[in-house]
Amino acid sequence: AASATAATRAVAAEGEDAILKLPEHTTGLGLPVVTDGYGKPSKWEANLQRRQSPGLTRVNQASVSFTPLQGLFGIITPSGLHFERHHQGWWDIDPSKHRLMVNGLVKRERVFTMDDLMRLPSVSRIHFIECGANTATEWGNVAVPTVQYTHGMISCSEFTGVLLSTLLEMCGIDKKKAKYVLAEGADGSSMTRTIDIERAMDDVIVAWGMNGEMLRPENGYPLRLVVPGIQGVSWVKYLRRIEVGDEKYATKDEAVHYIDHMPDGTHRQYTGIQECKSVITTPSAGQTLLDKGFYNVTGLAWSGRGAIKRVDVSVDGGRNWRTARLEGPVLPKAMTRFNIDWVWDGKPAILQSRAIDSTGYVQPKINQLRAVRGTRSVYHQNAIQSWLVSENGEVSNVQVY
Amino acid sequence: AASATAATRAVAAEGEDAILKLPEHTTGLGLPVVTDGYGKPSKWEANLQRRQSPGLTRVNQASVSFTPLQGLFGIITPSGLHFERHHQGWWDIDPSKHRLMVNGLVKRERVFTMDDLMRLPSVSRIHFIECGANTATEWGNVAVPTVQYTHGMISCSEFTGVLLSTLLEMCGIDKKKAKYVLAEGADGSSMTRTIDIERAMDDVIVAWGMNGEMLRPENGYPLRLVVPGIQGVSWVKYLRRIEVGDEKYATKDEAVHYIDHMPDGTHRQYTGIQECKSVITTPSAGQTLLDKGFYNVTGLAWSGRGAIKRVDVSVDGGRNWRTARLEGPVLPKAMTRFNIDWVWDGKPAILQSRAIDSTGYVQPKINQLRAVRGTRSVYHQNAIQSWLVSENGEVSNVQVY
Amino acid sequence: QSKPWHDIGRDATPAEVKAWDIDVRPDFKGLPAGAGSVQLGEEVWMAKCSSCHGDFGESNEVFTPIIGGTTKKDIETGRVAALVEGAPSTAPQKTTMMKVATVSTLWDYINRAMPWNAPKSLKADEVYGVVAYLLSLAEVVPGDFVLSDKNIAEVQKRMPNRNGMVFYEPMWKVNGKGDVQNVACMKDCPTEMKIRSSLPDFARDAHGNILEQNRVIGPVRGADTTKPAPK
Amino acid sequence: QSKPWHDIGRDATPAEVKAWDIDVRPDFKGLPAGAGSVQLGEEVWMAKCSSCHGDFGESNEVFTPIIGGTTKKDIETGRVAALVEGAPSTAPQKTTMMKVATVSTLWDYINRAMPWNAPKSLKADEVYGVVAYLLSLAEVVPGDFVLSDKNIAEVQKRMPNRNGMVFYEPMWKVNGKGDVQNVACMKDCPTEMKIRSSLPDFARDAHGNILEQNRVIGPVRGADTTKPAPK
Ligand code: HEC
Ligand code: HEC
Ligand SMILES: [Ca+2]
Ligand SMILES: [Ca+2]
Ligand SMILES: [Ca+2]
Ligand SMILES: [Ca+2]
Ligand SMILES: [Ca+2]
Ligand SMILES: [Ca+2]
Ligand SMILES: [Co+2]
Ligand SMILES: [Co+2]
Repeated sequence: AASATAATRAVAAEGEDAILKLPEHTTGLGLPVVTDGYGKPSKWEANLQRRQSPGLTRVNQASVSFTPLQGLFGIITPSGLHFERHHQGWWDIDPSKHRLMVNGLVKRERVFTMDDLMRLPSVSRIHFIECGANTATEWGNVAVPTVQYTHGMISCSEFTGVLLSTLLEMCGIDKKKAKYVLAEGADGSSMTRTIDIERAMDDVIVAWGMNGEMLRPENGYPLRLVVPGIQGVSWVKYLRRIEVGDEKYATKDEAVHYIDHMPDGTHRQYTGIQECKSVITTPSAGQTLLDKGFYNVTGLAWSGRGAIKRVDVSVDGGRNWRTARLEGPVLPKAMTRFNIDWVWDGKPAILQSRAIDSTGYVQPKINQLRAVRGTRSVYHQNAIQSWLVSENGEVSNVQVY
Repeated sequence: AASATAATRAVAAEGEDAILKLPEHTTGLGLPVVTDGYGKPSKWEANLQRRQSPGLTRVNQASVSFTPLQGLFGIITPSGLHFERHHQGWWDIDPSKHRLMVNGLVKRERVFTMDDLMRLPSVSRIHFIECGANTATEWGNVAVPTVQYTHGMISCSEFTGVLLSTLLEMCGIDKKKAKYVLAEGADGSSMTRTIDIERAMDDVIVAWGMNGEMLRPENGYPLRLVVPGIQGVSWVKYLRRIEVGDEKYATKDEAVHYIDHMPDGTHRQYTGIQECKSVITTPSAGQTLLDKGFYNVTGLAWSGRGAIKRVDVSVDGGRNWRTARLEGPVLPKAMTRFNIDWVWDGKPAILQSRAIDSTGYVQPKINQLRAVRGTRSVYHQNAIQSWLVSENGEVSNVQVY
Repeated sequence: QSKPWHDIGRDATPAEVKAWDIDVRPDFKGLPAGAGSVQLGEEVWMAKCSSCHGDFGESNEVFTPIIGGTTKKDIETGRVAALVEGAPSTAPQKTTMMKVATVSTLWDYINRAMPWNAPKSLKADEVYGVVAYLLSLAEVVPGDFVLSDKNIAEVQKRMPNRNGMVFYEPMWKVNGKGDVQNVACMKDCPTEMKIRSSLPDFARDAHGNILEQNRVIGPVRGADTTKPAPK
Repeated sequence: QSKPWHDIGRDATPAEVKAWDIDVRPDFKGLPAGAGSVQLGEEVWMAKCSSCHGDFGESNEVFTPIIGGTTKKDIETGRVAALVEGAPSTAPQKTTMMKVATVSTLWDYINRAMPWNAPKSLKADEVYGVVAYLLSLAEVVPGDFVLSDKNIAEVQKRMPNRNGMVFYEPMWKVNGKGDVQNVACMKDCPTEMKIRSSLPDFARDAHGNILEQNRVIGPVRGADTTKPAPK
């Protein structure tokens, strides 16, 4: 790394070749417009890919790929790098044949085509989606090498669709009896998840748009449920059906997975909220600082209960904290980018970030989380993350509290 | 179109095959994660491409491609569909060899690598970029068939970079003498544009990030100037140099192009502001309504002078107006999505939108614009756009005032 | 006061609702009539399931094990004792049967999603059968049992972890309050500042060379994890 | 009070600034010393420019014409008369020479960007030459002229459109006020509601079939522009 710096900075007395010898792109003619009718990233960016975590799952169609948070900016996740979680593989469904059915405790059980849905009054909102199992590997000891694998099951996008409440009202929901809705996907797993009726009538979106275009196939094209603040598994992809009911459904992914293993051996069911959390993305584990001196320490914060109010950063393992700058927009149930100045003196340092949301909730330390929930849980690990900067500039994943 | 509706809705007494015969994706196993380490849109979305306007330019490296606004949602433009404007072609520059020089009226003339720049305090902000020539074809008579070609030289993204003011302060700008900066690109055209010092010290960004990842090559990878509210040509791509000076530079693109031809034969120079403007994107020209009845009329509004305060929509050619719903976030110098209910009765209708910005400025009618500026201008056409809905449901581009 | 978009869409036909409304709730609403013996289940299992899950649901190859870790005692108490912190473990890892409290969940899930590569291909009786087979492996039902819509509620009363679930509302409601409290201490905060855990050596390159997973420019580079970690 | 990031980056060397600081301003700051005759310019032009711009800068093939539309009278007044609304046009379209007010602009641009496929390949004297050649085509300088850094300010005084530019500050300053005012009338607003202009028939399919430029689903479809427009 030191040599990389040296290389990019080597300056003869006269000056650098990179300046003195005009590059080809300064003295030639470039490529035409519409070389790509749909463009793609620079070839120099190929290192930033979504990736699997080896050994985490046994088959690739019931697996996860992680977003490379270590190299991202701002709050919008490029759709090409949106994390993936499939239970029975992904599909590129013919949208003209896709249907949404609403059934159950409604006056009229209805069927909607995509044409129908896209005629309805729509909303566009920026929200994060985080897998309930994000950071699961770190419940016990440190297990994985970078923020891509510790925190990369999160993305944030602008979603467009019709409010679920609009559809339920159209179908004549039985306001007395209706207590829950079940959302069901059209893929092989036909993923089902229970959502309480207050939430369903609040800010849940039946979405077709993501970051200005249609959802990507990996993310549920042509239709997915957006359940702001709730773990990703409830954001049912390839959404085909909404049933209005009066009991919770205890589906496989709310009876065998996405349940929290407590020290007394019980499991908490239906714990969908993604509580307030944050992580420093640069510098983060697996990265090497090029030099001593100034760095802009940057990261992401989010809360399933509302907006981010404040983010504090420590460079001494949590002994002392300074409040970071929040980049706008700061939106409810959306990622918020924070930045803070730091001068690295070349000595070991431990970086941490701690988010506070609009309810006043303060992101906990891992020992505080364990004191309540034990160490056998998989889901909902929202502890403060620590990164150790070693003397040689390499950053690594550690637990400090 | 009527037949398309019929086809997607044909229901036998029993029900639709699309529901009764479970599709392959409901009864089979899909594709694995990381099929694409960097994902792409559904194959069903291939119609939405950036496209050239035939006859507009003579060579493809000094040309334009237009964003398909007719099919986009929300405010974020997918980076793959960001409009293109090249003067001497585009390049995929090796970022480790790219340099930014600051020279002129500064204490220290400086050189920055990308490594240097990306260590500095950064900001992330959502802004629109509109080519000064957007909607140029419509100064006189109606000329092009769809909103992609009338208004498609606009995009809106989240940009990340260091404020230009930070760099200028670091170099020790001569606060007394400095009146302007010149921004210069590294491509063959080495595009140069003058920016006044108040603006340079305000919200101009030396940006590397766009929508969470690095800029795309077509948009200036690895570095471009972001000049919020100002026409795209000033957002110099492949940015290699900032010179601080005390006179305007009258570069080719501020002395021969991007000048406003007034009726008295003079040209206004340095008219960079993209004034308040809006357009309905769905339904818009070249689209056909599937049926009578309800539609969500949706579009985009923006202003180079601040935030959008209000958007009104008329369906009777400007005789009567109703105020549309603004989707959040409503940000300064960013696109704002508006939506409004409309029931089409099957009779001819003329749709218009009219934006009002935070300064109180009301988007003008084309005749008002012409009364001041004549008809020979190319740039800065921000008039109210009219779409005619004919009885057969087809929408077309018309001028009505 | 219906909205102008009220009639967009169309009514679903009864056959359509039937085709898609396949969910089965804990109260067995949605469960179709039918029956399947352990023996039928074993046949289906060996033909369509065991290749992935193992003959006895024990395989960890394609997915974590389904069967194992539950005891006769658990069937009595309705609590899987091995789940308690510090309890002696009876299985190498948590199995499906150790966790699942509701037999409806098994029925619903197998019916909608299994076999993994041919979901929704089983007949109702076959689903009853494989559920019976799995329950027999866990000794919840005897080897000659015939599971049906008539007796499934009785079987529910023997599920080893039927009393193992709690509903914790604050993590379900958006306006709930978190169960873990931290305070925003700013100065001289309580921490031992010692490294409690760090990345094990074998994990350094288990995800490939991190150098190649970071940008080639910027304030940092990816660490070359083909070389040893900093001491 | 310098910021902790103050010293990131490095000083530029004089040679580096020289290599990149190529801009030439209207006051000729930045203009290198040198000279080129119309004749030298013609040679360079024929070798390196005419293939795209035509022998006399008149070609409309690769870019709009550079030369044409200016008169002796314009050189006297410094205003190109043909630009005034309603004036008899002297060229098929606006040329570069009709618009450009500052000779520095031509020098700077040709030096930085032309020839299009080999920008920055001309020597300073060659740039002086081709600028002289273009000016001679526009009769701004005689055929035996030698343009140099010494006399270029004099030549500026003969540019046909040198007085044709105005600076309109409200469109340059973010806090300026627009020159066109509308009011937000809401009811019975003044409009004739008649169609003043619509898409010409030949333009209907000039951008291809619009059907194929719209999504295959949604509230609308693309119009099939292989068929005639609605009456
Ligand atoms: C080709 C491989 C394969 C076959 C065949 C297969 N399964 Fe599965 N099974 C899986 C995978 C993979 C999962 C996990 C899916 C997920 O991640 O949601 C699974 C999950 C399950 C589960 C839920 C376990 C849990 O804890 O989540 C049950 C129960 C199950 N299978 C039963 C069956 C039955 C019964 C059959 C046959 C009728 C069967 N499986 C056939 C691969 C298979
Ligand atoms: C291979 C084609 C090609 C060659 C050779 C070429 N040009 Fe050009 N020239 C162009 C194009 C294309 C443009 C427009 C570039 C743009 O859009 O910014 C242009 C623009 C210009 C302009 C600006 C015109 C305006 O109104 O913007 C001038 C002046 C010019 N060229 C002069 C020259 C000179 C002098 C040479 C030779 C030394 C030359 N050109 C060689 C293609 C060419
Ligand atoms: Ca998930
Ligand atoms: Ca432009
Ligand atoms: Ca049901
Ligand atoms: Ca290893
Ligand atoms: Ca200069
Ligand atoms: Ca034609
Ligand atoms: Co899951
Ligand atoms: Co231009």
